[in-house]
Amino acid sequence: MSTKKFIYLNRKAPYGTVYALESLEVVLIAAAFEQDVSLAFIDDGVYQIIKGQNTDGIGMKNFSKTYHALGDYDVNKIYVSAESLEERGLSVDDLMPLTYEDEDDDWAEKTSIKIISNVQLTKIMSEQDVCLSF
Amino acid sequence: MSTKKFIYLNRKAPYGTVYALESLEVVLIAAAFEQDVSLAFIDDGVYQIIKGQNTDGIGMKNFSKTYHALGDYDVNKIYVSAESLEERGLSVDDLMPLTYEDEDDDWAEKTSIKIISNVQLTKIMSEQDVCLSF
Amino acid sequence: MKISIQINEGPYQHQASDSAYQFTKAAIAKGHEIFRVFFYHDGVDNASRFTVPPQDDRHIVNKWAELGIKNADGSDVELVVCVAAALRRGMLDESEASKNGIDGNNIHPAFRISGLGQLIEAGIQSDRLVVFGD
Amino acid sequence: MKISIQINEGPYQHQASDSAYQFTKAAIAKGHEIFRVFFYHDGVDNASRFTVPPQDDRHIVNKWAELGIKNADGSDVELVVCVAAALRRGMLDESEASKNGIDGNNIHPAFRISGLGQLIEAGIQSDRLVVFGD
Amino acid sequence: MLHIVNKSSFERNSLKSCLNTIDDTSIILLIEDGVISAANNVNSYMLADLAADSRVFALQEDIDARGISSKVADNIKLVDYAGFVDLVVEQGTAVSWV
Amino acid sequence: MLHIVNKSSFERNSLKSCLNTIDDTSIILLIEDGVISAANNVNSYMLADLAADSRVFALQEDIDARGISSKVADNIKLVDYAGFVDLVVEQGTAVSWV
Repeated sequence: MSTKKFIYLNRKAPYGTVYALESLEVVLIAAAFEQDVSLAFIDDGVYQIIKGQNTDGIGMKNFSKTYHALGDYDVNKIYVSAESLEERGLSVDDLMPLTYEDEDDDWAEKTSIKIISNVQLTKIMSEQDVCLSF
Repeated sequence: MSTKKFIYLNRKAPYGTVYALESLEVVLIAAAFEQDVSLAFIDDGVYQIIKGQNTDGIGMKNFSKTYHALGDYDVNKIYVSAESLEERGLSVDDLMPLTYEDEDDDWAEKTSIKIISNVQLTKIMSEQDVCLSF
Repeated sequence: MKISIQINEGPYQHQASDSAYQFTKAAIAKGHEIFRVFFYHDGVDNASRFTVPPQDDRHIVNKWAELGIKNADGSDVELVVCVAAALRRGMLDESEASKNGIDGNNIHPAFRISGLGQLIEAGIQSDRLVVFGD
Repeated sequence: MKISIQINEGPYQHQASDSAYQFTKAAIAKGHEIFRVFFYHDGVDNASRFTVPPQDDRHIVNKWAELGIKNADGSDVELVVCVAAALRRGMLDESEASKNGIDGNNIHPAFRISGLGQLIEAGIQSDRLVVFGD
Repeated sequence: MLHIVNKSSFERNSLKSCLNTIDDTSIILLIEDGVISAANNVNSYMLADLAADSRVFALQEDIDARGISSKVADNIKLVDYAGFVDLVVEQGTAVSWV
Repeated sequence: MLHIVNKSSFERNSLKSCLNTIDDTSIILLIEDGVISAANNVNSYMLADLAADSRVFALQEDIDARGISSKVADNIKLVDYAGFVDLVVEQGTAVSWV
């Protein structure tokens, strides 16, 4: 099968709607297809990967730990909108440390998260073959 | 059965979502219960009662004519937000003429629509027993 | 106090049904009477006995049907599904199925199909009506 | 051109399925091939053979199943329902029903339950993937 | 009157619309994604004024789920589901800005 | 790139988010409740600039349904579903701001 560039745009907060969870399910399946996969967290989507989520009180499954699996599936291009973080009074320190092991660098553990501007996001999006937004 | 004051807040444009249609279905049923019923169209809800809707192209049912039945069901307190109209560049002339026959005035045909400010809406809402928003 | 609940969205896609369930449990724990839970719009999908969530996730339909939905006096909480909304969304009990010539039905026996009048009646009979939606 | 479609919302509540249907018909009329229509999130509810809309309204499920969904070369348009999304929303075919011990099923025979991989594959195999959602 | 807002003010206009109809006795309760508006740098001037007047509540359970408990502005009052029930009982007619 | 917006800019932030990622070759198509942003007094400055550059389209069928055909700003280009298909074919990758 040919290789295409897929980007997943995550724009919604988790738990209020299912889009965050079901988007993650798509991304994990997609990994098996060995495509070129990028994830972008923009708008309220940045809340999906915030640290310290605790869903005991709302009776829903806390799926935030699953994002840590992305590195194992070779999904390591994770873009987070600088503008979206800033508007919400958040910084990269509020985010879960998502990492991968770089096989080209003696399996060194590296961060998958890259904070990008709207201008950079625009450029990244323009290079994609398929864009799914959730 | 006791009489209560019900208000229905219609906030969404028609057709994009079903709320406008299913709200109208509630109001028509409610009329049979002889309660004190008010309808308010605010935000994009003002598009629900705009003139000249034509749904042939989208293959959905045009239910806008049903609003004309409200008067027959003695639902004649129809409030429309002045601020919402103005923000959208609309005026009362863009709205369907919704009327009722006033039995206290020799069945004269009168308009059911009253354009109100946010301040007036706030007061009307504060007098209600039940508020359903759609 | 007598409280009724309206739920406008289906299970899993939106938090509405989860929030309403937590609210209902808390209200009963405080000794209030839940007069009726009315499922409208996509809310009717909460009544499907076909629902099979993943093993590690909550079973929203069964939670409504089985857990904590008895009032303090031991009476059942009424779970009412709007018939008009249900039919157009493929939610049928035995009677509606046979009336419409469909060979199957999917309404969980803890729920009851009825008309929109039940929502209005809930508004009249209850001290409060609380809406959970999108 | 080869085009695939993703539908994220159920019938009637949102316009997504109607818009997707009109788009699909128009694409086929222009001689394009619709490679696959993938129903995800609440979109799975579009596949219910239990759906009974009012007589004066469109029958969205039957429209997908019966009308105009043949490609120009006479081949069927694939209507694929995501299995994970379907199960948690009470959408079952015979095989899933028997696997999960449910005595009934509601997937219309024109639709086929399958995995999320089918969405990714549609993205890879098609020239375009167009998403319709809330 | 109790105004219930369940959407982020970044995503929807529902908090804004709600604020248009607040009177001197109104209380706002933020639930679900609505709790995002309870965060420090997020809430609007008008919401901040109401919060300063102890009239803005937010649901603790929804705040915890979204991992923003350390971000909540000081003058937002937190309630659990039991407190949500109390607000419904005490504040008269409830309107949900869905 | 084709950006598809299906929500009113009064109700949601999706048009605003979309406008953040527009480049020189991007086209915007307004469908469903998104066509509300095609009306005269409604569209934002940034959308107006793009419209002046003939890069904003709106779906005629959705405009007709909402009764606003007489309100549409002059420089918004109207398409039917067939035109929608053409835009998808011609403009490369499509992104729906759902």
